[in-house]
Amino acid sequence: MFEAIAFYLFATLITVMFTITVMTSQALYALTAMAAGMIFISAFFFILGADFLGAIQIIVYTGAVMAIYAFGMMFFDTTRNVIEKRSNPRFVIVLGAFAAVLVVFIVLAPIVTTNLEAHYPIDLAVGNTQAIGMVLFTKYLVPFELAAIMLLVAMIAGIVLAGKKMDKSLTLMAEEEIALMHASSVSETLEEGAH
Amino acid sequence: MEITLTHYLVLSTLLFAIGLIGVMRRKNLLMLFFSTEILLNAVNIGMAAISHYRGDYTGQMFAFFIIAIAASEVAVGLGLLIVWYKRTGKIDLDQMTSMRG
Amino acid sequence: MEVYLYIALFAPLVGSLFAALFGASPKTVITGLVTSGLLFISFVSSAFLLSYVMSGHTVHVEMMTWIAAGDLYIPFGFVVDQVSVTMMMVVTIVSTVVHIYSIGYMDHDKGFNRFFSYLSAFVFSMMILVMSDNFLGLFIGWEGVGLCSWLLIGFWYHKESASWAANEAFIMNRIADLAMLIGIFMLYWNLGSLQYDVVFANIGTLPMHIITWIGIFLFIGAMGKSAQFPLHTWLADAMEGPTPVSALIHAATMVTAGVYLVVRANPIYSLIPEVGTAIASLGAFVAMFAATMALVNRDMKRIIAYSTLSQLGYMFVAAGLGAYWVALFHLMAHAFFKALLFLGAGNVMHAMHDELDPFKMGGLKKSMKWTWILMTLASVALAGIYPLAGFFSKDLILEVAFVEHHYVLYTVLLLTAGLTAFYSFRLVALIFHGNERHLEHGIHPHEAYTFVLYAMAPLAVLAVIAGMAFKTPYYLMVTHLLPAVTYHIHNHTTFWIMTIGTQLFVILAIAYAYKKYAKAVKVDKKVESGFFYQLLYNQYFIPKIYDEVFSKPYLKLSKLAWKEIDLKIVDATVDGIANMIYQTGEKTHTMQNGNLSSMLRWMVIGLVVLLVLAVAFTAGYNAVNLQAM
Amino acid sequence: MLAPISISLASLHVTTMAPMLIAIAGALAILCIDLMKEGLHKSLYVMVSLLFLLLDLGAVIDFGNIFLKNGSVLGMFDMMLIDGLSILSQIIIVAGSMLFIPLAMTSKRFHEYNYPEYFALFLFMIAGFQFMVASDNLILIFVGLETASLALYTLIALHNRSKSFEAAVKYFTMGALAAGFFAFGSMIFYAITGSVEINQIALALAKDEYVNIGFVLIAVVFLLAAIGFKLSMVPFHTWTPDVYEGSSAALAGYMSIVPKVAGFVIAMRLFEFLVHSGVVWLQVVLYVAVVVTMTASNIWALVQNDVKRMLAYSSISHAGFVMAAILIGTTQANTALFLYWALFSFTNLGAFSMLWVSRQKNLIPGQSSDHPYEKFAGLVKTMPMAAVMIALFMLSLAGIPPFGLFWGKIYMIGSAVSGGYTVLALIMALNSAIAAYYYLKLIVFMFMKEPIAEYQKYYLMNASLSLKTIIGIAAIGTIFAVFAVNPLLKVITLFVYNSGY
Amino acid sequence: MQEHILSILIFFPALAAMLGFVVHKDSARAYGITVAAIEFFLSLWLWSLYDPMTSGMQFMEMAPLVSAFGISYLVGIDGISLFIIILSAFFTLIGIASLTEKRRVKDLIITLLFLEMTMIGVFSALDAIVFYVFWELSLIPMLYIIGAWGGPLRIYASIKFFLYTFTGSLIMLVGMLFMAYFYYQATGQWSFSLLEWYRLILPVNFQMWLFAAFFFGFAIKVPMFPFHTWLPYAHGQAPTIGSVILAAILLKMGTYAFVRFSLPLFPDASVAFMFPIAILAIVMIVYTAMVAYAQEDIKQVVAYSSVSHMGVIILGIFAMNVEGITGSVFLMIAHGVVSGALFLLVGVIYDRRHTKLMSEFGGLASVMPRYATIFGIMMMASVGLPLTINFVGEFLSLLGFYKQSHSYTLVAGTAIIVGAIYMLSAYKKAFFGTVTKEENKNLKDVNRTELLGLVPLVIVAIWLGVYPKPLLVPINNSVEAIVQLMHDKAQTAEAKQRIPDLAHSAGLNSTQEAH
Repeated sequence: MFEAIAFYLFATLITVMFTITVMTSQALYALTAMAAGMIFISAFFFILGADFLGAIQIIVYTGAVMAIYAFGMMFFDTTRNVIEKRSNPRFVIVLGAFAAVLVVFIVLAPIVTTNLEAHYPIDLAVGNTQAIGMVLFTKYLVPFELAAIMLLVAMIAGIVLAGKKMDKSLTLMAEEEIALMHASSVSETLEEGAH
Repeated sequence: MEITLTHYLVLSTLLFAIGLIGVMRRKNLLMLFFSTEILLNAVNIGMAAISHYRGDYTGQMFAFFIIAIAASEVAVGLGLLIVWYKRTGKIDLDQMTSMRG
Repeated sequence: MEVYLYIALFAPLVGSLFAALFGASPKTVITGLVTSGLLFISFVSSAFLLSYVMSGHTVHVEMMTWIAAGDLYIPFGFVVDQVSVTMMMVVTIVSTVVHIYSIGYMDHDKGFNRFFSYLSAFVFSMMILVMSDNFLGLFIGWEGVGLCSWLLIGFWYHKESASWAANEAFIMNRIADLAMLIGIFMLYWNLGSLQYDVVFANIGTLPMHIITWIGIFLFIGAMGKSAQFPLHTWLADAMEGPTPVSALIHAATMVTAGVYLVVRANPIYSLIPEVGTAIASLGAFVAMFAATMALVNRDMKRIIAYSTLSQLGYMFVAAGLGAYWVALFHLMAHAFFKALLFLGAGNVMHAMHDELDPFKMGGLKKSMKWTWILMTLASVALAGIYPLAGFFSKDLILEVAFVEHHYVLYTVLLLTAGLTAFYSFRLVALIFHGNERHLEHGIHPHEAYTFVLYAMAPLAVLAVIAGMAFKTPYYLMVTHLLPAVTYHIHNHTTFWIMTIGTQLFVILAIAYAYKKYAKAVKVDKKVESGFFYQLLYNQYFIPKIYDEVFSKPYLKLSKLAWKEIDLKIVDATVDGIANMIYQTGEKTHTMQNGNLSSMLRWMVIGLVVLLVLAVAFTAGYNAVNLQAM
Repeated sequence: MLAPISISLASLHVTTMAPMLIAIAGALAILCIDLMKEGLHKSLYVMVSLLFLLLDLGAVIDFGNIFLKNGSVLGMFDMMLIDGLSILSQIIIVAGSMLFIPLAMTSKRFHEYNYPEYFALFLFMIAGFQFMVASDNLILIFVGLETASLALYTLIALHNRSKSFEAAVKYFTMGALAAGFFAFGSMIFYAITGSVEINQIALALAKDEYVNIGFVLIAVVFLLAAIGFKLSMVPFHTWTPDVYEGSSAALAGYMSIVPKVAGFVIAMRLFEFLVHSGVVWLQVVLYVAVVVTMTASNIWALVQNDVKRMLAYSSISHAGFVMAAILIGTTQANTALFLYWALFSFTNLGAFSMLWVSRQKNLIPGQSSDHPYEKFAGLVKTMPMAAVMIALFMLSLAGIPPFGLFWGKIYMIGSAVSGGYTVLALIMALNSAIAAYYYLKLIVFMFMKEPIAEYQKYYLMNASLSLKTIIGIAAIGTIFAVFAVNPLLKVITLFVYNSGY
Repeated sequence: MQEHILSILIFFPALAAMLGFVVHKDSARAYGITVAAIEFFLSLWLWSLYDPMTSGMQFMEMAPLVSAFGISYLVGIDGISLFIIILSAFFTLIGIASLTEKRRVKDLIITLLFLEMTMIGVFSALDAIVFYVFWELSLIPMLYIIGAWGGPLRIYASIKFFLYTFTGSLIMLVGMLFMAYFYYQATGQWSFSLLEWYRLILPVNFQMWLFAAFFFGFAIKVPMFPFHTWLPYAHGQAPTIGSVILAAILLKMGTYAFVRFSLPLFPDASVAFMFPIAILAIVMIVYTAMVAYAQEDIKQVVAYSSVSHMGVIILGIFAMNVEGITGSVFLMIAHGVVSGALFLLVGVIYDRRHTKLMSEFGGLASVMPRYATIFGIMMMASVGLPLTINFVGEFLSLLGFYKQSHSYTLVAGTAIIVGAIYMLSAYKKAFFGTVTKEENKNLKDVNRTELLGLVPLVIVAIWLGVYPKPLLVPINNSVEAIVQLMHDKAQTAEAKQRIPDLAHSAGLNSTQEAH
């Protein structure tokens, strides 16, 4: 009984929060609504017994991702309300709703399946985090390492793209200007070296 | 009454649909990235629910990696946005149509 | 004997090539002399062959294979038998005379050498036509003479009418050649070969309807070449060419090729008598038809051309009725005196500075005494007065018609004989008797060169003696090959009444012609504007009908075909398809408008479309399963 | 407490990851070099990455021999699957990259090449693609896909031109949406089969005799959308022309080859077992998708007046052409796919590098885009050699006989015919007729029009020795393909057949 | 050396063209002539080595190309392809010898030599794909010739020519792949070699589809009636040398392919399609003759006349008997010689007056007598006068088809009439009448280089008209082999009856050998 209430409570909360993020014209409201939504999702994880995942959700998603978005918002000074010229808005909503209805129509049917044995059975004796650790570092070791590489790639991309070096584009400058620029920069380093 | 896997799948589909509407509706790129976040979160819920009802950790693993992917995506996305913002001063979608036809 | 055959055949070709060498350069008499000499050599060797063939032998030689594909085997084979040797004699005699004549006639013409080269080429193709031993060899000659007649009619190509007439002649002949070709195809596919001996040997084995069709097709081919009724208009226009050409080609040799074909293919036609009678009746009709047109014509050469047409009608009547040797005999005789008549007319034309209308000249008897004698001699022979050749050949045809109980044909031929006499002497009377109308136009006639007159002499002699002298030896020789049928009326009295009757009728016609035209002649408008006069003068309006019904619509249709069908329909469809593809590109191209949100929308639309398909499929699938359970 | 796990290292076949690790090690090496010494010339980084790629290729070829001896190898807790498909695609990926990287040695200086990070990201991207193709597990495929894509977005953006940013942002956003679809699709599969390994999924579905067909179709729809985006299938192709025009010509050429071959391998792994087990729906949808992609992109290419955009549409059309192999599903079709792609990579890379050679930094007045047709007008008069080269690549793309792509085309149409898809074969043939028009248009401009003065000095501006060698290699690959076709065919058939396709 | 003569013949011009890049611009034409002359003598040597009595393939060469897919470089010639190869070599020599083009002569020579390679390649290829490769390759040089040296509308004409034929050949390619697949199903391994395909007997309905597929490719190339609209544009815009080669050789690829592919591979379908194609052929003959009659431009008259002649060739091919097919093969060569000469002649007057409108000429016979005579001879040959080359071909083709149907041949026979009409009226407009235009007054007559091209053609036109035996015997023997093959392969009764069985009529046949 408990569980049903919790489910419906959180479900409605999440849907409302996300609709706000999507519908509002205020950037700030969108951000905060989404953060709240994230928190309720982590609540779901706890309900479903995926404690480690819930924690990760809070730390990574709400913590890191939302923080970056906040910085982004400040940087793009979109604090004032975002005016957007909508082209045929109703079509978009109708299309989204129609897609939802279609998928729900299929998903409603109960899944009839015989093979129920789980490859990595959850046994409640062992703590969720420990079990996840076990599975993560045996079966899913390769994706884990690759995820690390991916994060490294993302980091490099972030740094390189946002870096100051991108301001003067060599692609657009003619050859002479580049040569000129290099000559001046070499002299600067010399001066620094000299001081 | 008893919450079954279908409930969660329906919820996940709904959230996915909201995310889709967001993606299609938004003209501001930042807001658009929010919607992509919603998409991935919707899938996370579904994954967690299936792993719970199936009693199998793979779902949680998938959710875990999706979070990792979402994080790196945000990084690259914002990086691109910053460069675009420095270059044009606006992050509105409709300015970005120099290439067409 | 083979060497003579080759000399007879290739002498004209050598002459033509020799003259062609000088084609572009101005007049050099040598070409005329050399070609005439070579033709004379060809005549001499033909005479040798004649003597050899008189004794019943034939010369058959095969030079080399021409076409050999599948079961078809056609050699360049030549045969000299009784029929071909007569034709060779006729051709060589007349062409030698005409060559010598044209040295005189063409001496002021810039294209002198070119003329002789074409003329000798013509004789060469005529020799091939006559001497070849298979139908396709005949066809080579057939088209060869067609080509040379095109060259010669259009000799003075700067004249629009000449080049038009040349084209008309060639195309008209080609129409008939198609029928001939179809006949040849039928022969090949039914008998397996085109050699004369093979064909005539087992023509009988074929079913009757095939033989009739072969006969008809071959006759249509002959009709085209001999300008019989539907395909006759080109002969009148062919008079645009120089007169020696008309004399040689359009009187003596080419036009008779049709008769030669029917005579050569006599085994075929003897099997199908009803086709024969059809040919005969057509011949008779053409005889009458041409004679009527000649009555009123005001162009000297056209009158003679119509008379040739009429005499050809006579020959076809004879051939149609099965009297092949009579047809050939008349062909020979006619060739001599008709060529003579034409050459005479040539002399008059030269004297009158190319003036052709007899009404604009007269009383030339005084200044051109010899030409007058020769032309009168020819006209008398043509009319068929007793001692001369005409009587023996033309009246014989009348007898044939009488004996074969074709009384209708007989009466028509009798009437035509009268008309022939009338118009030929109308011509002679107008030109040589009566007052000298040409003086008003300031023309002073003079007689032709003497050697030209000497050249015409042999024809005159032949025109006289051909009838009596040649008849029996010719009959004995030719019946080796052709069916030997003699025609004589049994009871004596009708024979005499008939011959005397025709003679009297003809003399009466001559007298009436003299009476009407010998004295001063006045052109009374009333007669000329009469319906019959106009009808005859415009050749029954047939050329106009052909022009309106065939050539103009054909041109209009081709313009339509090109402009409308080719450009507008066929071409347009092709470009239309290409353009349609390009246009679809242009229109659907706007989907790519570069706006990111529209791109995203397209992705979601794609997704939704697939979802709709999936849901529809599953719904259908489940429904089917429910029933199945 | 869980029982400690003792697994012998040998059984893990760690070596299966060798090629990818070499690439990653290369990337890290480049980063460290940059760390130690700033401002080194790009040629160093090009050569270093070339060396590492060479090692990588050697490792992959070594795995090829192992595979031929004892079949596909499952490594790292059955996560890595090294079978015929993965080896072939890895060879194409690494070889393609080796052909691409020297194109960085341009005579003119471009922004992205004075970043060592560019080459590091490049190698990471290659590792990402290799992981993508070398695994049977949807999670690893997804992570590999994302790593590679993120690196690719940055490579595009580093060209530092407003068009490049626009292209990168568009590619990124649509990529994010496609990632969403991929995740959702794999979630549905996980829901009905309880596993994310493709062969497990196949087994589970077979055991259930596709009873919950609805779920299967939904999962297929979402995955088709995701992979369709990667292969630029028609409704999901809208990014391709803008991204190709935005990025540098060399990278555009690279993008038309390597990501697509990875996409094809995933598509083959995912959809072939469904097509074989008779999911008629998928056959119909794929049939329509193939026909629409081919014809629509051909028709749009007709109306282009920029050569680069035309080549973008033509690569969509070629991708559509090759997608038919998945639909047909026979071994011959799959072999045709790889043969076609090997030949296509030579020709397309050659064509794009010819554009790269004629890259001009600033447009002359009145020039509508980077490479308008007018730029190549009358080229035979000014630079006959360049004109012959471009004509050679254009003719090969159009499928004119002796050149490379013709053999790929006939083998592909042949497999369509043998697979019983006669109408499809006809449509494929007619499409190359439509395609011939716009390839011909460029040849006509080059050979039959008068040269326009202003463009003349821009031609071969960007040419340098290494660029010319790459074009030379591509040209040799296109001209003498006829001799390579037979051995290639034998090897590919062997690989594809042994890996059960 | 002898067994590789075909490969030498094919690849020698290509190699020479490659080396041609080095030759200096001014002496390019001389280089072209020497290479073409060597090639021509090689082809004559080939003719001398060829043994006319055997009917099978000679000088066969086989080298595996893509053995996994059954494609091999298989070349060989028999009576049918021998003479067209010699004609190609002959016409390239004649073309280059009488070249009066001034602009970019070196590129033109190189393209022509490449074109020669493709032409000889097409006629000697026995492997379907190798045939297709050369078939496609021949389009590129011709595209470049029409496109670069052509008239005002050259680009439209060249693109239309290229795309039209390319689409047709693609459909043919699908047909070939189908054929290979049936062969694979029947025998278990892939092969594109034509001789293997000859042994394959297909069910009739497959034959129908394949025949249709091949028909598209060939019909566009011939060009047959509905697909002929590219020809007037191509000829209208092509330079003289382009028109000559296009008319003389490239059009023959279509008809040659009918004899080499459609007939022996699908005998029943060919018989079934015989009458519809005969109707198309008759339309080709009569309709294009009428269109030719309505033309104002003399080059278009000759262009449409070649479509009309191709109609007769198609009729001969579908006569399905030895006479008909031999006639059509001979007519291919005859038409090559005649139309090639006519286009050269049109080129002569075009070089002088730079216009092709007949209204511009008039009375040329008096101004240029030698030109008028040569044009007259060639015109008479084109109209099919006996003792000229065309007559032998036309006569045999019509004779052959007469066996299949009398009425069709009667209508088709009008070819000789309508042919005469448009040809003679064109000749009259151009040559007869008085010289009205001022420019025509002092036109120079045919000069030496032009004669160098024309005189050999006139000699050949008359020599082969009088003595066609050296050509007819080899063609006849090879055609007999094909007809016998068709008869044995035929399944339907109608096909058995229409295609004559030469075996039992050997009696009649042997007599012919005796001569």
